[in-house]
Amino acid sequence: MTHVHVHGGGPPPAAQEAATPSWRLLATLGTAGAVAGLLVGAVYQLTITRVEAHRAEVMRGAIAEVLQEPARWDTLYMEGGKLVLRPVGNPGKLPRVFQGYDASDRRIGVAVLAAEPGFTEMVSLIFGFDPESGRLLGMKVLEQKDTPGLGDKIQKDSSFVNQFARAVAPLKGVKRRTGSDPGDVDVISGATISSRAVVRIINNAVARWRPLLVAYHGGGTTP
Amino acid sequence: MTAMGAAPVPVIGDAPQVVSVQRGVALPRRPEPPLFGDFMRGIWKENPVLVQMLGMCPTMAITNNVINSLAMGLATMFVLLGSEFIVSLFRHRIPTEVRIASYILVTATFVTMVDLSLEALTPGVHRALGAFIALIVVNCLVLGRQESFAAKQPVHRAVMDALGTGLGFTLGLSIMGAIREVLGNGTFLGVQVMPAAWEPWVIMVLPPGGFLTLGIVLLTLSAFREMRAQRAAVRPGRRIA
Amino acid sequence: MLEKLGFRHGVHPPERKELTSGLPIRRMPFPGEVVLPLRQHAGKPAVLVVKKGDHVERGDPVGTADGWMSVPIHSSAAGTVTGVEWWPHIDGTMALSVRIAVDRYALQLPRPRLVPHWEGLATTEVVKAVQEAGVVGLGGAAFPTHVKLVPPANTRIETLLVNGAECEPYLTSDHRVMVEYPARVLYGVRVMMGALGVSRTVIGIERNKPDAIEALRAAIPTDLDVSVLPLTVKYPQGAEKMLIKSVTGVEVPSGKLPASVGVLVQNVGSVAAIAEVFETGLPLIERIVTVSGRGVHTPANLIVPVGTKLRDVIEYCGGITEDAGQVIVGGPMMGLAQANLDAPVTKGTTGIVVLAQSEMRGPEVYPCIHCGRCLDACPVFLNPSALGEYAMRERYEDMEPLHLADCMLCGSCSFVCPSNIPLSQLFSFSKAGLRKRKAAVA
Amino acid sequence: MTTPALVVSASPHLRAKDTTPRIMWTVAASLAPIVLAGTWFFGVSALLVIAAAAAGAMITERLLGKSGSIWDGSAAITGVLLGLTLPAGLPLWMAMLGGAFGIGFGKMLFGGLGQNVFNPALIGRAFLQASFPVPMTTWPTVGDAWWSLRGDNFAFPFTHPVTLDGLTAATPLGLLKFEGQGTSITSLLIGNTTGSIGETSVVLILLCGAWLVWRGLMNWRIPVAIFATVAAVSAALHAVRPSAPGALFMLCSGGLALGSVYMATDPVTAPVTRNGRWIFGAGIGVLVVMIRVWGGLPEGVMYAILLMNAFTPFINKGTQPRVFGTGRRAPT
Amino acid sequence: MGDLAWIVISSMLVSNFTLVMFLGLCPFLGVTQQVQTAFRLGIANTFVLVITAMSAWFLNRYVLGPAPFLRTIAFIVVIASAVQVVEMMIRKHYPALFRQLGIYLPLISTNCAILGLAIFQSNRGYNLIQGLAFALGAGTGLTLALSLMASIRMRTELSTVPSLMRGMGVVLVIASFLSMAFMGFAGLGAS
Amino acid sequence: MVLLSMAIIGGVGVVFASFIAAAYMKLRVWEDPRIDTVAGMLPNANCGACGLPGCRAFAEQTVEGKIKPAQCSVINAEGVAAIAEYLDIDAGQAVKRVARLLCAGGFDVTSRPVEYRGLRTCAAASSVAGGGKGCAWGCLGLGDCATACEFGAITMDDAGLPVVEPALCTACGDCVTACPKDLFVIRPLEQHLLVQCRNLLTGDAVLEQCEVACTACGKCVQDAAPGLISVATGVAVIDESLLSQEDPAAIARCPTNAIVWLQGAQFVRHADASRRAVA
Ligand SMILES: Cc1cc2nc3c(=O)[nH]c(=O)nc-3n(C[C@H](O)[C@H](O)[C@H](O)COP(=O)(O)O)c2cc1C
Ligand SMILES: Cc1cc2nc3c(=O)[nH]c(=O)nc-3n(C[C@H](O)[C@H](O)[C@H](O)COP(=O)(O)O)c2cc1C
Ligand SMILES: Cc1cc2nc3c(=O)[nH]c(=O)nc-3n(C[C@H](O)[C@H](O)[C@H](O)COP(=O)(O)O)c2cc1C
Ligand SMILES: Cc1cc2nc3c(=O)[nH]c(=O)nc-3n(C[C@H](O)[C@H](O)[C@H](O)CO)c2cc1C
Ligand code: SF4
Ligand code: SF4
Ligand code: SF4
Ligand code: SF4
Ligand code: FES
Repeated sequence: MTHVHVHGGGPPPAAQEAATPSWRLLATLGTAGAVAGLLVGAVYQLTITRVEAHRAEVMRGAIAEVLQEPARWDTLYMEGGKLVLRPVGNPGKLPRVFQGYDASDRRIGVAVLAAEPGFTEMVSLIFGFDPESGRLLGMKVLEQKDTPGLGDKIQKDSSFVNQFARAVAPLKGVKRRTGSDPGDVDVISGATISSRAVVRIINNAVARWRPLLVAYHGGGTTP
Repeated sequence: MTAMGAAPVPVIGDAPQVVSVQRGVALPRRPEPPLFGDFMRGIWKENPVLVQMLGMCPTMAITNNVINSLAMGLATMFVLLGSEFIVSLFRHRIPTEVRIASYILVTATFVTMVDLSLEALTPGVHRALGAFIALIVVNCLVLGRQESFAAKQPVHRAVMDALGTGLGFTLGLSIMGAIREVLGNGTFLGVQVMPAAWEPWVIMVLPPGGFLTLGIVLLTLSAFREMRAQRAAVRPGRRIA
Repeated sequence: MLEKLGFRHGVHPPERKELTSGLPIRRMPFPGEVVLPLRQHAGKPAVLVVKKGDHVERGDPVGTADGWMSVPIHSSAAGTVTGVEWWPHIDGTMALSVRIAVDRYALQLPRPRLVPHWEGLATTEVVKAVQEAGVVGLGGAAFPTHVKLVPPANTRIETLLVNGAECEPYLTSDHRVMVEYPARVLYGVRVMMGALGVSRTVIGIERNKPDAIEALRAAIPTDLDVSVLPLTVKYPQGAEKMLIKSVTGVEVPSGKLPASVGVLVQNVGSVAAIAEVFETGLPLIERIVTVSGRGVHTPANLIVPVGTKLRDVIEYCGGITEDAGQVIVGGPMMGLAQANLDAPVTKGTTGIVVLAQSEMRGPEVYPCIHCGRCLDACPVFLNPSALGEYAMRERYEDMEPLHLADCMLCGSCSFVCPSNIPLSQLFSFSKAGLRKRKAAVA
Repeated sequence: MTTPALVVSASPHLRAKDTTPRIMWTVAASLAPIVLAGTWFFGVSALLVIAAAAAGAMITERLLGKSGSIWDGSAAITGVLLGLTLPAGLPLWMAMLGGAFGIGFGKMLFGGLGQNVFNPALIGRAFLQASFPVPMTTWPTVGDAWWSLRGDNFAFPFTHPVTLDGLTAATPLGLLKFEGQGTSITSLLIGNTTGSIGETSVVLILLCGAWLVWRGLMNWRIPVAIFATVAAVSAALHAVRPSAPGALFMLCSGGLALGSVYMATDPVTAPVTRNGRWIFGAGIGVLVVMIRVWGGLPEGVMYAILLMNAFTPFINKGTQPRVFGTGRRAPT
Repeated sequence: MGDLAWIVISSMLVSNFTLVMFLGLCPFLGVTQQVQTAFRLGIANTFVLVITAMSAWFLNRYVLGPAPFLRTIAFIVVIASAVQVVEMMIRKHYPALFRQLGIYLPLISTNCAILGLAIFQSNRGYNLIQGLAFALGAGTGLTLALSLMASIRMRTELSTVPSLMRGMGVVLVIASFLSMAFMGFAGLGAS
Repeated sequence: MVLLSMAIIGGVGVVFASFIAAAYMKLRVWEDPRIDTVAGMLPNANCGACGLPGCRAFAEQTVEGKIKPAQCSVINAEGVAAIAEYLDIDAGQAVKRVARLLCAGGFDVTSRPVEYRGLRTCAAASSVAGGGKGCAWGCLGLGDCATACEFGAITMDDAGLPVVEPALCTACGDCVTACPKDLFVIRPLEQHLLVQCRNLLTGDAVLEQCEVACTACGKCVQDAAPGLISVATGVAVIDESLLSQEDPAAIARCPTNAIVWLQGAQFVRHADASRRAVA
């Protein structure tokens, strides 16, 4: 199978070759590992700022888009079954939403991250909505692997995406919207399934977060 | 055979050495090939994609456009270069028992470095290539070259080999990428090259299209080779009266 | 017996027996020369006992049995040995043969001989008499009959099955024997039953021969347990294993002999030949041959001296027609096409069929379309489609686990194959190829 | 006597009447009523699409096949069947490309007649479906006069077709899956429902199939197995969850009839053994219900058949007949 | 439970590792001449996938918390070493099993499917049970794809195609058709 | 961060190195690594011409010194030298043997009285009335042997006879098995005398079938060393035990060129040429 190169074949081992002493194995892998760690760690240090900046920028852009350009936002964490602004534990692992405010510091809505299966793989998206009225503010698909040319229209087809800036949850995906039900969303023909997946993801997320948000605002104070 | 030591690298495809064996010309003891030969071999005669069929996963997965193909090709080339260099440099120091583990460690280090750098420099491309950057570690091509070449050759030859193989890989990926992007999207490097009314062949950017494209490329190549061989010699075989 | 009588699968080729089924058996005059191959039977060829220039009487041995699995060959006519030569054989090879110039003025009476009275003989002596008379199976395979009369150790024959199926198209020699010599057949049955010590005999006859069924039924003696069983008209009803399945409902295990299920199958012609041994004392030197087919002018059922060249037989039947394309020895399903009409009639020759060009299979072969018809035709339930694909690529080793050995080359599969694939031909040389490869490895 | 020019060949020297080309052309001819019905429902467009697919298939067979292989009739079946699985409004260039792909890659690459693993017509269709998903799921309505054209048959090769939205409709299965609407069984049986050209009149397809079975040219086990499994599985599902479609609707809708009768029975790509054919049919039945009920796509007959085609070599090995005189099956 | 079922179905059929996700293609194209070999390879692969799922979960949970960027390195070194040790164990204690499966282990200890599984599993934050379901589904899917490919190749071996068509080109076209057929599973369980 | 990652990867490395080390100590199964190397240097044709079940078995025996590298009949001289050098052993010697055809009856010199219709392979044709060739022993010319030869050593010439290229023939014997007429034999390349006929007919009878058949006239018997050749069976047979006495004179008077004096390949423009080469 492998192309054996005869050159450099080395002298034939006389008999059963003595095993390499174990300290050499340990030393080799240990040193190699340490050097590798050094290199990777260094590169990580060098790149991390840019990477994080970029990630933050992407997230910022997405939140800004789906909340229709808020002036600022807070991050709310879910801890112990309710939303808090400042969690007790490590915030890194807690689910979160982003509460947006306009220039005059009025709440304009929350941005929520959600992911569920689409046509083939997970579709993850972010959308903004007003917890009180249930009205959507915007939606952006962050990641999807559905068929290019079909399913990826949920990300690229602006007439589809724009519907999520006015519809009112709970949503319903329909073909060729006729009535004026505020929950109706026109699905993309040829990508009904992906479109409906978006609708379903949003509905589920709204159902999950809305009571929490209402409770938070009802009980908490608005600065 | 050490347990993992001789992890056989599956050499598949119409491996040319089989043919030479069949003709009884067994393993010629070549004279040291010139450095240039080390370089050229990987580009055409032993092209990883088109001839040796190694590193098939990225070849299929990320070649739905040219940019990704180029990026993946170059990233792999960098990893090859770095790891062949290191492996060749330390080839007498690494105990056989941990040979593969060490090789992998070296490769993984370079891959992670590339991964991080790509993410910092071109986040878009990094996103498109997704997990397949990390998967360069297990690209059979890299391990194969380390095992069968770098582990036995001096540094300067290993470097030339890495460059040639890397370039060959990039070439193969780009050919696939070009075909798939032009037919499947009507664009080349993102620029529309087909007329506006062109109906894209979506299949080309889907999984079946990956297999199909390489299949067609290989069939074309072997048809070409067949034609040349036929012209060159009267083939032995059955004469149907 | 709860199981349905009959065997599964099989095919229905056109019968075309009407050409000769009504024609009485006639004796063909002696030809100018007879050629007697020393190899006419399964087993070892006979050992030559004459030399050039010898004079032989009709019925004199020209070769003697070479051991148990062999029988002697007798001259079928009085004349002079003109040579012992390699001569074309009906199986397409060359065989060492004794050429005898027939004495044109001889009376062709056999030498007077002792007719053994079988009832006084021990079984071994009956067997010896049968072997010395050179009797072999006349159903086609020419297996030495005396061997069958001695069942293998620890098996017991309970039923004698007389094979009057004659399922091959065109052939009517067995049919005519049953219609014209029912008493002789039953005398043969009596001898065999005595020698084997069996109490029951079944004569299986396809339903398309009602006159034969009638004739035999009428002739059955009261003191013997003999019955005549009409069988479905279906090819290969006459094949040993199929016949046994049809009559007894039992499948002979793969790779085993009929004796393992207590049955012995003998063709009606062979039974009649045994009878003749004990009636006239004559060895097997002539046999009944159907000459038929659209390519021959006057079809006939003939008594032909063994060793008569095909050319002479056909010529006696008016010669072949303009559009004749193929001369086949045996029936059209399993018979062998002849390249050289100098080949002689042997003991196993059941018929000579001359096909017109219009009846022949076309040469065009299509690839297997996996229609499955061959699977539904194969009486031993093989998968000829798969076997054929392996055979085409000469992968004989892969055919063994698919039971290549069980194929009896009946040709049912080739008959039905819409793609005209010569499946049974493939299997016949695959068997040979496999044997050879195994020998080469060993 | 002069020796004539004799021919020697292997026994048996006789053969049965049916030949491969004869089988193929009879099957092709039996498709005529279905083609005509398609034309009646979808206008000449249907005829044009079928002709284009057949032309694509036959030209490719002529170019790549052994000389004369076009006359064995199998390419004609492939072309016509492919045409029958397409929407009537499809651009002709696509239909032709599908035929060419099906024969070129689906058949000739494997060595031509008899050697292909996948059903060439369905390979052609799967290729088109994956390449041009929107035109391939744009179904023209039934009902216009038979001489009218649908869709954009004459789109210039390799360009977008122009679709007029008002003249399209959803198939019964699409309606059910995406809209939750049913369709009457009578319409399904008669065939005046939207869909691909040949997936309309169930009754006609069954009649044509029955004729072929009666002539002994088609295997009946496969369609029977498919129908039985689909009916059983969907009835069971319906019983458990009444919102799932009932057995009758499942049987009469979509390409099940055409697929079971004409495509699953393609002898080349179906198992050769009797038991294998039952298993093959049952597998298709289960997959069809699975894809239709739980899958993303409204219809799964094509994929079910292709998947079972892939399993065919396996099934063949696993279902070797029991050899005469042996208690058990031959091992693979 | 429904969640686990979806993970299994999805990784086995909908997102079949080989035919849809393009992972582990080298063995898929290289070691599918014989059904038996392919099947055994698939089983061995599944076995390694299970080891991988466990190792990845362990590393994510206990080692890599502070430095997730070390995933690739840590995964691959641990998986490779673990497989090597397991291989030696099997070789010593179950020589019969080794002859059937073990010889494939070095071949696959470092293929894309293995590392791919570890990475996807981490990206999706699967817990141990989910990870194991993922590994089993993916392994079954791989075995299925390998065996199907091998059985089809064994059939095409018998065909009388011109020599031009005997190379890897045809194998890739078959792979393409298989992949097309698997598109039928798209969206399974999602709607 | 850098230190942390050094610690993690270094730690992982050390931990698993110790696993591997421990495993090696407990579990190692030793096998001479040279076997692998030698197996890699062999042609891996697995033809069996060496008499062993395959190339790996040959490698094992070579390393153990039971067999010499040169006894592989496929590998070329360079390969033999390479293995010998690698193992530092003697390369050994092997008598070069090749396949020889015992028939010279091409289409041009034989009769074909009837047409054979069917599969174009020798195996198939020979199962039907001898394949339609006049001579029942002779070569059918449908090339089963050429197909069987994995080394491409056999080409069918214009007369429909298989020509073996000695340089490519490895004496594997596949053609011997493949030929349904048993026309191939494996002979030392340096055996020059060969009777290219197996037809047992004699005299004029054989000439009707083939112009180059052995008529068993016995002239070669007289011209050769006593006992070397005999024609008792109807065809000339060479006694291989007396081969040291072979001499080109034996073929001088053969009326049909059935016996030839070979140097290299057979059928070098047919018998005349080899005769000329001798003269
Ligand atoms: C190759 C292929 C890819 C597909 N990809 C998607 C997809 O990404 N998203 C989707 O919703 N449907 C996809 N579909 C499903 C079909 O287009 C489906 O018919 C459609 O979603 C529903 O049709 P309609 O919207 O025209 O009623 C795909 C179908 C095929 C054949
Ligand atoms: C090797 C061999 C041994 C046989 N031995 C016996 C035997 O001992 N007893 C017997 O009754 N038949 C024996 N037979 C005969 C067969 O059962 C069968 O009758 C004979 O082969 C003719 O079969 P056919 O004409 O169906 O082809 C033997 C056959 C063969 C080939
Ligand atoms: C396919 C096939 C068909 C046969 N048909 C007949 C037949 O029709 N009549 C017959 O007597 N023997 C037939 N035989 C031969 C029988 O199998 C069996 O050998 C014979 O009856 C034994 O009797 P025998 O030894 O007297 O010939 C056939 C054999 C085969 C393989
Ligand atoms: C009953 C029957 C059904 C057939 N069905 C198909 C089919 O669905 N698709 C197709 O391409 N060819 C079909 N054919 C034709 C032929 O078998 C097919 O082209 C082969 O797959 C070509 O090798 C059919 C033939 C018959 C006899
Ligand atoms: S020839 Fe053999 S395979 Fe064909 S039907 Fe007869 S027994 Fe079966
Ligand atoms: S009958 Fe002929 S075409 Fe049909 S399956 Fe059998 S071999 Fe194939
Ligand atoms: S030597 Fe034998 S195998 Fe070769 S062509 Fe002649 S008959 Fe055929
Ligand atoms: S098949 Fe015959 S000619 Fe070819 S290498 Fe083997 S022995 Fe020589
Ligand atoms: S398995 Fe080889 S690159 Fe993925």
